[in-house]
Amino acid sequence: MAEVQDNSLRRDAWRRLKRNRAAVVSGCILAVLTLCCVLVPELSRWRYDEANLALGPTSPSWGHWMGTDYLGRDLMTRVFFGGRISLAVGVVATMVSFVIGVIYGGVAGYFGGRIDNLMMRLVDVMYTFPFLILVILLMVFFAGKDGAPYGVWVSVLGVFVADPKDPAYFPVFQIVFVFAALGAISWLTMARIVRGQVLTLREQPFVEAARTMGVSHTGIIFRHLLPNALGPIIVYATLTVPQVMLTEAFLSFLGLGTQEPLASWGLLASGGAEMMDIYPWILVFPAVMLAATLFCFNFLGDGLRDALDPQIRGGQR
Amino acid sequence: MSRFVLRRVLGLVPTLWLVVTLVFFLVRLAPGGPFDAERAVPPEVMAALEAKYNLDAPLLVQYRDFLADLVFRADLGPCFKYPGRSVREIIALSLPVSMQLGCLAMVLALLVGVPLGVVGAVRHNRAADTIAMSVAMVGISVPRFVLAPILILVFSLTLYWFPVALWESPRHMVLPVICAGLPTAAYIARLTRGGMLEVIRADFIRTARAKGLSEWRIIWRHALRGGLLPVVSFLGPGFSGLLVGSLVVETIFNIPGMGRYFVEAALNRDYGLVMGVTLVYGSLLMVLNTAVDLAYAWLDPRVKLDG
Amino acid sequence: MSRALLEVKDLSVHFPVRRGWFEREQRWLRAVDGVSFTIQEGRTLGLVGESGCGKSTTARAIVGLNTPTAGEIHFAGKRMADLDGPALREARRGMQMVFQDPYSSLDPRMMLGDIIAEPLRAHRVYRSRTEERKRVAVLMDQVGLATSMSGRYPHELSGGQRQRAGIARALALKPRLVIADEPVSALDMSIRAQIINLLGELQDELSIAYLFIAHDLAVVRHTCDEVVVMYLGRIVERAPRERLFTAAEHPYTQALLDAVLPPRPMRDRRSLPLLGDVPSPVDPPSGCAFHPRCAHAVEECRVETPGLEARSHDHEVACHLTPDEWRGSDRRGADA
Amino acid sequence: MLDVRNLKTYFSTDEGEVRAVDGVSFAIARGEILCLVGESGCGKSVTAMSLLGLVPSPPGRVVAGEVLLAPEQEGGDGASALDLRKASESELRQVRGRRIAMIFQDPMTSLNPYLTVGVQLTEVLEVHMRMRGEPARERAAQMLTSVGISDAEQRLNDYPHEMSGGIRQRVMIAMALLCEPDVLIADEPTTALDVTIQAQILALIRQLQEGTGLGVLLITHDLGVVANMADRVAVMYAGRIVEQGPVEAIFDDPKHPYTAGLLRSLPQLSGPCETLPVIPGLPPPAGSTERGCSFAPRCDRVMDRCWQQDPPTVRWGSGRHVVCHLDDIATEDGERR
Repeated sequence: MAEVQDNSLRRDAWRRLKRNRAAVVSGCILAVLTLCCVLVPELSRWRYDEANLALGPTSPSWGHWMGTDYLGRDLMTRVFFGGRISLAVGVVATMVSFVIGVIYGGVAGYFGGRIDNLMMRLVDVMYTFPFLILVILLMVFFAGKDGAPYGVWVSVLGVFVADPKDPAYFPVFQIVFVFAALGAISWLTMARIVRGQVLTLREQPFVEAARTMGVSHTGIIFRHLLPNALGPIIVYATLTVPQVMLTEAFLSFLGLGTQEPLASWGLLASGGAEMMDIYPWILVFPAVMLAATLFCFNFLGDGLRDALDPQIRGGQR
Repeated sequence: MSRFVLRRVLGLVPTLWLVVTLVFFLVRLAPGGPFDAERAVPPEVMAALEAKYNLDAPLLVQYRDFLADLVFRADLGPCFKYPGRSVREIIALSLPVSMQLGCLAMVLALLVGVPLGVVGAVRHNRAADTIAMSVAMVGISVPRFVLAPILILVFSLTLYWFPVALWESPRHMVLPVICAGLPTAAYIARLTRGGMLEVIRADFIRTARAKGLSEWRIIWRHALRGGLLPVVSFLGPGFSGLLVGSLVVETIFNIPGMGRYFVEAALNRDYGLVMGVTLVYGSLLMVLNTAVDLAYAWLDPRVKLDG
Repeated sequence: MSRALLEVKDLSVHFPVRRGWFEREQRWLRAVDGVSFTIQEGRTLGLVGESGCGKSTTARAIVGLNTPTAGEIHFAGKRMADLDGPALREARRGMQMVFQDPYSSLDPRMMLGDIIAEPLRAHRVYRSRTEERKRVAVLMDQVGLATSMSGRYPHELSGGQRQRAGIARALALKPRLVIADEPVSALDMSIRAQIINLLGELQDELSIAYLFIAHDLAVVRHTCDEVVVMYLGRIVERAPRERLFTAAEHPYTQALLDAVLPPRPMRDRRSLPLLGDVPSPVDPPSGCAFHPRCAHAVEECRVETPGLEARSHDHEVACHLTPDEWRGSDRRGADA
Repeated sequence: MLDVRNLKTYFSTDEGEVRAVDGVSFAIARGEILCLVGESGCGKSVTAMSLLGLVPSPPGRVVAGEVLLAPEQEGGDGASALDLRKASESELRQVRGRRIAMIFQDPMTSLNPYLTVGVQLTEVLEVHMRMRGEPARERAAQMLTSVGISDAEQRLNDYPHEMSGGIRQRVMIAMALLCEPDVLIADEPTTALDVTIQAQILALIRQLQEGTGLGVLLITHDLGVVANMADRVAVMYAGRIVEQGPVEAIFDDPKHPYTAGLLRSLPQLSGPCETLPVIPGLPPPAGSTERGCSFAPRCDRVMDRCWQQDPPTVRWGSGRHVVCHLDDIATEDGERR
């Protein structure tokens, strides 16, 4: 007798999202891009770091579809390899910020009062930190080659790599750290949003109704608060992804993020920007990839917001 | 209102103290020291340097001396990287340039972003909206370090309209300001559109229509005030972000602003400079946030100032 | 019949209104101020007043959404303040609430079947899903909802259907007392009568007691056995239904009765509408809180707060004057 | 004064076209109060918005009908009535607020929270009367006083949130009457207010209307309001007017089963108070009935032909008409008056 008419909000939103052409196209492009990032570097004839100094920079041709860079490396392989890092940074950092933000903001909002006040004051203070200095300091602190924390870092990551002491892994560690650092910064806004959501929802009559019925705290949080708060949170998360990717590009430009011979779109673009008047393709391809991805995430976020907008939901009113 | 400002100013002190303290210890706990980058220095020279700069003292003593200097003499100490210049001097020279760039960029961002957002909201889901928002998305999606070379290539190297770099005459300022302002403009356009869309659906807009006001007047007098609230709350972090974010612009256009010290200071463990930048950024942000709250209360009379 | 199911004694709910950070001055919003009444098993008590008179706060205090500042609430012979943990949960099972806005009081992301089953799940009434579904089906049937609707979301229902769902949910735990906070004021006219009748039928069938909160006296007359009129957090009159509607003794009650527009054309109405607004409960007027709006106020009303006194064995009024005294004079009528 | 003929407003939605207003006709004479009664979703608010061209345009559109507004000078030099449906946007703006004013249900959200009451009042004068500055403020204050607001001069500097609901609705009324309009459209003006405040506001509207010869279209769902305010009543159901006539006739002798059912189901202050007679079922969304009478599913006197044929309109001389199949209505034809 339950699922007579399964017309859940999720499906509702999904249906509306599917009608949003911009969002659907964006989603498809993102899927294709992700697939390319996974496959191209594997299937390519060239490795991303395989230099050919004799060849040097060449414009796009049948052999190298996107041309080669100043070290004669195949640009297409590098671009899609860079996509792996850029996308991963975006997704992982967003997940970090999501986890911290939802827990922190949820706790502050749900308990309210003094706890909320204290926790939000802390967020305010952290906002006042100059974030660049924070990132750099944290980065040196944790990813610096000497210093005690590095040892801990190595032993944690040592589980995943053959020899953590191998200097070749160092840039990888640094990228992993960039993930964490960016996530650790963007959770602030996420926490504020979650708290705001929980605070307003907590006063909603349907939550009060649940309380008068004797529903437990966990029941209220998991059956009422979270499902209702998740919409705006997910939307904000989709918008965090491009933000984080841009910040990674910015850090790479400063030489703080991804380092050669590894690649990310930000790093490739900032490298290409230096000589764009002579070898424009070195800039154009990664920049277009980066811009297109950000574009798609933005459209997807917009589409999600519209799909989950209660004013559009249902036909009443 | 004066009480609100007073309370905010009083609140500034403990917050800044907390931030400064955290950064103070963090930067000293970080591996490496201010003189590591130099050529290998004999130990006795190193010791002399450390003694000169009070770096051999216990950490807490250093902290006490630092605070005392800061509070009683507003002195942030010497800058290690540029011997002979004090941190105060460096900031005093570079901050005005950055502020100039930041203010101009913000003005540009508002002038471009707000109208774009209004158009998007008023012509919701029509061609003009799509175009306005696509432009905004491009603005958000193109990093400044890509935008800057393109601008230089087109306007300096091809058209010869503006100089390639430096910060001297108004003509020098055009490209950097555009480069710093446009991405912010794009962001403001999206915020304006979102805020305006909310307001335009409100009942009181219907009332305004029923009063026989012109569409232009409805938007200008009735909708914009509420529609701009999201933009106003973005201005605090946005403005200070512009100051830091123009680091890219400052580097590419070779502008002697403060942005680069954010990176340099931290990378070189230039303790004094790190503290200086932190202080400037932190107080700027807090002052701006206070200003934003005031502006918010001015725009929305329902908001009470007692946070 | 004469056993008291709910007994409210001297209930007060005050909210702190703090101004500023420096101002130490602490003021109180006296939402409810010394309210007492009882509800007998299977009977209906109406609670009437303008918005802001404290009627909803009273209801919320009874179900535990607001903490009383003072006073006691006894339910089924037990003092609520003495109970905690499982005992309190058990006691709360016996009183359920129906909310005013049937839309916002239903979780927009839950299906109707789950909404009605929620109290059953919260109290782990049934072990098996089949039993639970059977009970939900019975409940839906009782309130006149087709069981085929159990897969719908609140936004797919009409206002009347939503309120029926709210009632079904309140009935799920077989409560002895249902607190209905303006259950029909958000509904359409043709639906209003349906819900009023439904509540009546359920009472006959299940012998539930109601605390029925409303601002519309005509509605109250059709549902209640006894009526309590509140003004600015205090009770001004308490009387059995027929007595209140035929021989109200407080000028405020009379003003409320006059404000109800009879559904028949009647052009020349003699009574003047009540003037002014409800004053702020933070800063109530001196003496009788109603005196600034009362057309019959005398000097005494400005100074002294009238207590609730019995005019007959079941009729209490808080007014310095008797109806004969105030009906005769209309001091303020002229300057309207 | 205002003559509305066969007005149709459709909304395009996911489920196809919704005929929110489906051929509504009525007229308001000078100094008359016409009450448009109906339950939520029957299309009464959309009707009001359609008159002034205020229907939100992407989903909704007025597809047919005439909205004739009589020329300003009565019996003037043969100036013909203005059809608001055909009027240009600037002509419409001249009419809105100047000749037809409107007040809304929720005085909380209908006043701009960001502007002082004074600004919102004086801008009407500025736009329509070219009146600015001190004279405009004086006029606004005078208007506030006449709707019963004390110390009006000070009130002009207040923001809406600093006022109670009743005062706010008074401000709305003052704003509507500033330019001495010919017609006032009041869309549920008292629904959001307490009964005591409702009585105050209704008395005020009545008093102003009697003083100025204003024509009023009062939209409400409350039959009590209708009984106490209306000269004439139009009962709306599912996008159509099912019964129209003088208020006494409608209340004393309702012809349409819907009107009769509604009147019976009302809780009353006197008389027996047992189980209320109810109209079963739910009001349908406007315009959902393709053919036949939209009230048929809930009607206690439904006949076969109600499902198949659109009901006929039965008219009487006194401006009364009913849209129903019932024979006993038709046979009484011409007997009234």
